[in-house]
Amino acid sequence: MAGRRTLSAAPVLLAVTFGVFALAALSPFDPVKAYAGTAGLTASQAELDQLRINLGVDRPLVARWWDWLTSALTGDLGTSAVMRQPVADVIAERVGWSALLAACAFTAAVLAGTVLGVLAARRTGGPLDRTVSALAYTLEAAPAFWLALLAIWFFSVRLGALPSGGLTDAGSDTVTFAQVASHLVLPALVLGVSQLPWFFLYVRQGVADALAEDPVRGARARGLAERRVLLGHALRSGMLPMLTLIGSRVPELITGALLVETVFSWPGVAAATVQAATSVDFPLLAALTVLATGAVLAGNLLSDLLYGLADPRVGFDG
Amino acid sequence: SAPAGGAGGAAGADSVVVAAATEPDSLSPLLGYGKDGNSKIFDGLLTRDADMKLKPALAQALPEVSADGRTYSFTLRRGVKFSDGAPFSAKDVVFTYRTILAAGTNNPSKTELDAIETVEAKGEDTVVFTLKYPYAPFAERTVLPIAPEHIAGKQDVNSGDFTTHPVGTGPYVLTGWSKGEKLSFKANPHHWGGEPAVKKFTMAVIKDDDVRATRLRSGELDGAILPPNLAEGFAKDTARRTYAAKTFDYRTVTLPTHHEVTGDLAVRRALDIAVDRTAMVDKLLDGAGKPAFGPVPTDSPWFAAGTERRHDLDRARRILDDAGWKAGADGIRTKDGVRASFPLWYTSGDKIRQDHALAFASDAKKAGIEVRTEAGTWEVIEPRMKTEAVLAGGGSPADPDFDQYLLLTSSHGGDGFNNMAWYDDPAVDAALAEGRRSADPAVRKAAYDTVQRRLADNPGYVFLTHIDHLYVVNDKWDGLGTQVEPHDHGLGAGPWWNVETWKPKQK
Amino acid sequence: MLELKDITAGYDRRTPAVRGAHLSLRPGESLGLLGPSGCGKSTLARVAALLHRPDRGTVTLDGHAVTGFSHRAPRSLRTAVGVVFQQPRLAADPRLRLRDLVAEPLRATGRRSEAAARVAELAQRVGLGADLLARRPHEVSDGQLQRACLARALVLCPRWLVCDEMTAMLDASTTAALVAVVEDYRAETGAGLLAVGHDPVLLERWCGRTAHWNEIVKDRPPVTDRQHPYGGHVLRP
Amino acid sequence: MTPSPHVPAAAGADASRPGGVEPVLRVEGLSVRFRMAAGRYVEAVTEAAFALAPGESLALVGESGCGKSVLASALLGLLPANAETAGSALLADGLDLLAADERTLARTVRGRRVGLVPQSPAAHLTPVRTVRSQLEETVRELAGTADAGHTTQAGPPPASGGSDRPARRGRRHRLAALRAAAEAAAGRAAFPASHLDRHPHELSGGLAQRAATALALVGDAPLLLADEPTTGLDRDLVLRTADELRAHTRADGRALLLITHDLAAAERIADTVAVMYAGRIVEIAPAGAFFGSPGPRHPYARGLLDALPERAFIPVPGAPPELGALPPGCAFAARCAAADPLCRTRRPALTEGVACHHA
Amino acid sequence: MAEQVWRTRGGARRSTRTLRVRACAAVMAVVVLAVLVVPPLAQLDQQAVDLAAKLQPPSWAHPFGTDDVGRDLLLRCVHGLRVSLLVGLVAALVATVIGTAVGAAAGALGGWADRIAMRVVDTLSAIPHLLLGIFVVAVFRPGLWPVVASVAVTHWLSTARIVRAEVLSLRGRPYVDAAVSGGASRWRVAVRHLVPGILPQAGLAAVLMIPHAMWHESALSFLGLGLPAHQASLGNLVQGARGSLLAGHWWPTLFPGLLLIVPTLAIAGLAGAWRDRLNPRRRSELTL
Ligand SMILES: Nc1ncnc2c1ncn2[C@@H]1O[C@H](COP(=O)(O)OP(=O)(O)OP(=O)(O)O)[C@@H](O)[C@H]1O
Ligand SMILES: Nc1ncnc2c1ncn2[C@@H]1O[C@H](COP(=O)(O)OP(=O)(O)OP(=O)(O)O)[C@@H](O)[C@H]1O
Ligand SMILES: [Mg+2]
Ligand SMILES: [Mg+2]
Repeated sequence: MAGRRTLSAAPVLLAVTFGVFALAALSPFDPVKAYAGTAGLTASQAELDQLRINLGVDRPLVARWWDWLTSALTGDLGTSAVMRQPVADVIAERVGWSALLAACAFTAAVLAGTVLGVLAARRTGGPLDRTVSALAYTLEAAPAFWLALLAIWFFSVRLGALPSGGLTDAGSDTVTFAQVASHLVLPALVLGVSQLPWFFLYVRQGVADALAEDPVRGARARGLAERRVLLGHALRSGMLPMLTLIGSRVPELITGALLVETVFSWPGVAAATVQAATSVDFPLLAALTVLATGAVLAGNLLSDLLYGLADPRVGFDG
Repeated sequence: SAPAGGAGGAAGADSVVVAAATEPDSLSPLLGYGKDGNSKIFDGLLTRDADMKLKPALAQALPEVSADGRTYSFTLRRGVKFSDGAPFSAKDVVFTYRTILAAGTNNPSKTELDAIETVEAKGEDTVVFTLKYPYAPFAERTVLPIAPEHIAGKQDVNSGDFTTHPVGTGPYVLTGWSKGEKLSFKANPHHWGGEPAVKKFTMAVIKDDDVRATRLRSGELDGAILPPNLAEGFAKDTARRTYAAKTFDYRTVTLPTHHEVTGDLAVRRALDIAVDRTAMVDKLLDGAGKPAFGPVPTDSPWFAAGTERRHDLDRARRILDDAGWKAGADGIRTKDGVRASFPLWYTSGDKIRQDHALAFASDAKKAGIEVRTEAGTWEVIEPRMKTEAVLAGGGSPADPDFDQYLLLTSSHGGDGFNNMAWYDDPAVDAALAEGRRSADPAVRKAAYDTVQRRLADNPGYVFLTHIDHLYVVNDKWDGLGTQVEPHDHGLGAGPWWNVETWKPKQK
Repeated sequence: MLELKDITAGYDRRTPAVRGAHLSLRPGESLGLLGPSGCGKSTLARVAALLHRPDRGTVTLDGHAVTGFSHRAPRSLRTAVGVVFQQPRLAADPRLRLRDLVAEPLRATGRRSEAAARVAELAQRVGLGADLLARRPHEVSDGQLQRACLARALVLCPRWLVCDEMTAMLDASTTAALVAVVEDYRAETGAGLLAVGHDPVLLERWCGRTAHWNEIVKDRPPVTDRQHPYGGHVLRP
Repeated sequence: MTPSPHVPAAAGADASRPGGVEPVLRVEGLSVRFRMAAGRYVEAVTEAAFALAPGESLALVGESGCGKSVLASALLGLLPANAETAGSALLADGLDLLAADERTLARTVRGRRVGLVPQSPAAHLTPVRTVRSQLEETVRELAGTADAGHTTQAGPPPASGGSDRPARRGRRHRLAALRAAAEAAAGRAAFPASHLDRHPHELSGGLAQRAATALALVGDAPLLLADEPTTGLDRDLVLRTADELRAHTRADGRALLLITHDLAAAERIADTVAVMYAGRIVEIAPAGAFFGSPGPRHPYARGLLDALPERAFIPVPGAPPELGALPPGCAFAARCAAADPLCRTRRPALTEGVACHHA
Repeated sequence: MAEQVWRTRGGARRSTRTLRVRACAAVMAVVVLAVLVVPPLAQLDQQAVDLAAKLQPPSWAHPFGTDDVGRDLLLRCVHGLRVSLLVGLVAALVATVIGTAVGAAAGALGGWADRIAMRVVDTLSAIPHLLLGIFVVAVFRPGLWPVVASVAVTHWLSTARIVRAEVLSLRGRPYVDAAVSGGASRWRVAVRHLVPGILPQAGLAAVLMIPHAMWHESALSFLGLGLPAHQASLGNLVQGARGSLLAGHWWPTLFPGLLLIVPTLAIAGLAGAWRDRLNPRRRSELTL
């Protein structure tokens, strides 16, 4: 299955990159305006037209896409107009930091969601369940922005315990492990917490449903300890939707990362996505989308594989 | 209620960490970085002092201007070196200006150098600019930073490494730029003006106002720009000082002459006095600003005294009544079947403009004119600017010509974002031409006075406020102050415009 | 005619559960199929009910060869065979009330209007009270559920019936009662019956004709009786 | 039908055993009802009473839907939340199964002191795990009892020692022992080792049945509730399972409550037979007497035996009453040839092992 | 006969459950009533700026206080709730219906249909949501319906995947065979036997989507793609109040925030009760 899926990634990538070019071309944003920034407000029309030619955005959509594609295949990803830098450099500098943040946050969300979900499902309607469920819906209603502010206020201002932004202390130039680790905590926490509700509620739902089924009755009758019944039986059959979520929440993770990276001045690639999108920076946008596509496809493949392992009744193909 | 130790700062007194809301797109002067001076990494031929007076920098002295006002000669300072050790010379100046003007260079502010016809080096240390037409404020443009030809000349201007790893003659050297996070500088020990006392300077990039305020409070930052309501929170903090920079940064409502309501002179005059500018300054800006009656702020020497307009709702109503605008059942006036109603656009995501637009609409309603606020991106607004009102902003302190010429001359009507209202007044056109041609300060002053008076009688725009920029900085250094700031305030604005001359406070 | 010829079927190709089975049944005829547990009876029953595609061999139903069906046999043929599955707990949709469970095939084939009357009639036949009809599968006993499953199998008046250990979880009296229901139905409609089971006495009495697994599976060594009264428990090739 | 051998010592049916050993289970007045919508009740079990002596096997027979499985579930506290119970079910040490809290039941009773072979075994296995993993898990969980008869368990690995090698070896050893124990348990129920790595949905009906039996036998509980343990099995396997259960019961004075419709199996195993009808125990008799002569005394029980294919193969006429609306008199009256007005108005009590006005 | 003492297991929660469901229903009723009745009745202008009454704490004249340009927050909250509920409910509904339909179809049909549907889902989820949102809004024009469309278009994807995976697991169950044998078409199998099985999962996604859509709307309007920022919607109100909160004014945040959360919790409570009823076992355990 993995092999076939890798093959089918090619048409998806083609479609996605073309889609991005097309959407960007149709979007109301003007790359020239974005490039010029405030200076554009005083520039003359002739000036802007010249800029349009220089940036190459006057050419037809398909031609631009084709050029991008052919040169990307030879390893040249083009130059980012907003970053004034080769796209390859932009990505090389940033993607690692984003991956680190997203991976930490995601792992935390999945683990915490599972643990809390099982605990809540154990006694649905109990105090723990009520509290955490209400919290989960509240979190889903609270933009990551608010969470970030709250976290900064509490952990940095109130407790003074954690740095509130950046990759390292603002005044320090060297990137050390300890520095990055302590700066990672808050953004990862906020991003993780913002992803938590889905995992928590799906695990809760799945486990609670499984607890009412015959297999759990059977497991209980055998004299298994409550913990085993919960983890080995109820969770094992109730976590299937959650496994799907692992793949399908990747786009949301990216969207969340985008906000969190901005608030915490985290020099990752997600923050560049908004900029690339609103300023219609074709090469950067396309490259970022390819990255995102990779992440999404990998996530979905992973969750399909996990699902297939977790539920032998499912015959996935393709 | 700042916690103890909040003003601790990031490190000792020779290190400064400040936060800005925006980040330069590029650090290459060739693409527009630092064009208004104070670029830290670079120097211009000239620079400005605290009073916005020009003074020599890479040039030895102010330029010699020919009698016809079309030739400017600069003699360069000797012995200046770029931070990589290479000497600075006239060819770098020529390279910089020529590259900017080249068609292939993606520098969106080329227009500002439109007057230049040629720029030539005369020997090692003289540069001569020849202009297409006499242009009095030209010297103000030469604060533009000079790039090294031996580095920038070898690369692609638009995307070369130089755009992110610049080398200049300035007081600081860039040590790191982590986009979206921060820019770090260290003092340039070989700077021609002497080595700065602040050895390390970091500019953190924090887009969100609230986050900036919170991080300032947490003690990670030494200073930050803040909106008035957040700066207020630091007012009682003894370890920090708030600096309010005077600005030319105005907010105005364009009244397009091509709209059937705003094109009516009576409506324009009524609106101009129906708005309560003082209330806006007090409430929207928490007092950090001044009422605006034109692009020139009331405390500028260029301001034409006596052009202030009082808030006078009754008179506004009378003007409308006299002009035949009669109030209807819902309180909105009509004239010849035309309802006194027009849309007002502001750029989405900009809270200050949003508030100004709402306040303007509410004032207008009291006079019987309905203003429908709408939000959009510039892309949405631009095609509508000819007939629909926009809440615009601008302001450039160096010379009155910078703002007013593009904003008010009829020939720029509809040219990009210049003269959005298609303002067309022959007297103003003539005065503006005079102002940029003449080198005589008295003549220029008279010309700009004329412009401001005409604006009072025939308002094409309703100027609302000039906005002070507020900065909160740890009180650890001497030598802080602010310049008069433009609308677009980047790295070079704020109390740290002259961080190179700061000295740690003696305890 | 229901004819299975040389059927090889299973769940993975290397070790089929059924190998080379032959079986034929004329209309009105009944056959009891006996065989050790796990030998493949249910699999064969599923093949006969056109629910499982054999890897090899042909199924002929009323003259239609239905081997070539790509995914699923055509509806008219599927509904010609009524099936009672071995495990009623798994074969009943947990969300349907017994009433709907029985009526479902009628609704699925667009005979919604007859549903109420037909369900009432069948419930009466298999002995399900109104109270039970309103419950869901987990609220009734296994035996009661099996009665509902029998009613469901009969509801479309199939020409063929496949009963896979229909009476395994029923007491003697209910067994006798349900067998009588099936036999009455067969007497009315002349349907053919394939009954799978373990109880030779019962099958003998029910069907008259019984076949042992060994007799219908031709191409492998006959299942020898186990070395010990109950020694090797499952028959593997 | 061949008469089956009996162990005379265990063939006592009365709950009151003078001076005898404490019964393994003593059930008194056990009733279960389900609360349904609109405040109605389904009375699944009514005032069941019986006792199980050590070494005794009691076969509970009765028409489908008469409450046998519900009775078993009630003893293990596995009823759904809308069920209500009354009466008592005391284990030998006096623990009341009906009153015990979930914690006690889960930690000390289920699997350990009372085992259950559920009806519909395939539905009671966790679908996403292999039979082996569920079996090994059960063995591990109930290790204390499971190891008794089987392989030795590796002692705790030496705590000291610089490298983790001994620890790892110990673990491997333990895993091997676990595997062996699981396979042995499977063997007891004739579950083929080759099918251990299958998932429940890949099992035939009979295989699933054997898996469930294997799982229930792991704990070697003093009381085993076997709900139809022989469905889906061929004759050989029925006999084998019956013998295994009987041996299991006889050894160490365990007790067996066998719920079955398979009268042949019941005859082979049981010392006592209890007949249930519409939620009540209507007859309780020694197996020899029940299956041989004089035969059953309750008309329903007689009808049940007559319905066997070996005999008349005629069902008891009529349909069982709905448990939601039981008649005031004898529940069987409507189907009984000998019923008279008394039967319809007064409910016969269970006296001398039978609840019938005419017996 | 001795008085019988009936014992139950875990039935004690019944009464508080009903209470909770009733409370949730009551909250929703009040909210819906407020949203439907108040704006047309109160002919007040929610945009009326009164700079003199800037940032006043809650009082009788302004029960929720005023915002930083002196607009009455109660009025704005009610208007905002109206907009946000509309966006949240409609977007969640549309996204869930599309997601369920596509997921169920892909899972039930399998084969090429499944593969193609899933690659389409992959493609759409890989394109940045923002860009898709921008596109939808651009094709129409900033306004309420484009926002709803843009949220719905970008949010059905995970529902589709969840539903498909569940369907794949369900379609191998023996009762599906039984249905097939009873003459059910694929469509009928999907609608009658598979979809009811995945409704709880889909319903959960729908509930989670409601608050998410509400603030997604405000993110779009921040970029100039949604409703104009001065137009009241709960998201806009909460976003706009951030600065005031740091400056010590709690009311502009608190009230819209509560209005965002309380209805969400009420809907979640009702949906939870509904999901319990979907599960046949829990349903009979909870017979009211
Ligand atoms: N959850 C429930 N809710 C309502 N009634 C139930 C429930 N479970 C069982 N019943 C009813 O209780 C009665 C007894 O059921 P039980 O499962 O004990 O029957 P049984 O004797 O085991 O029958 P079988 O031989 O068919 O397994 C049946 O009439 C059944 O309909
Ligand atoms: N879904 C499945 N996947 C894989 N193997 C299966 C599946 N279903 C059944 N089997 C295996 O196929 C073989 C035959 O099973 P089948 O159910 O046909 O037996 P059976 O004769 O009906 O047995 P029983 O009498 O025990 O019901 C068994 O070994 C069983 O484990
Ligand atoms: Mg079978
Ligand atoms: Mg039963």
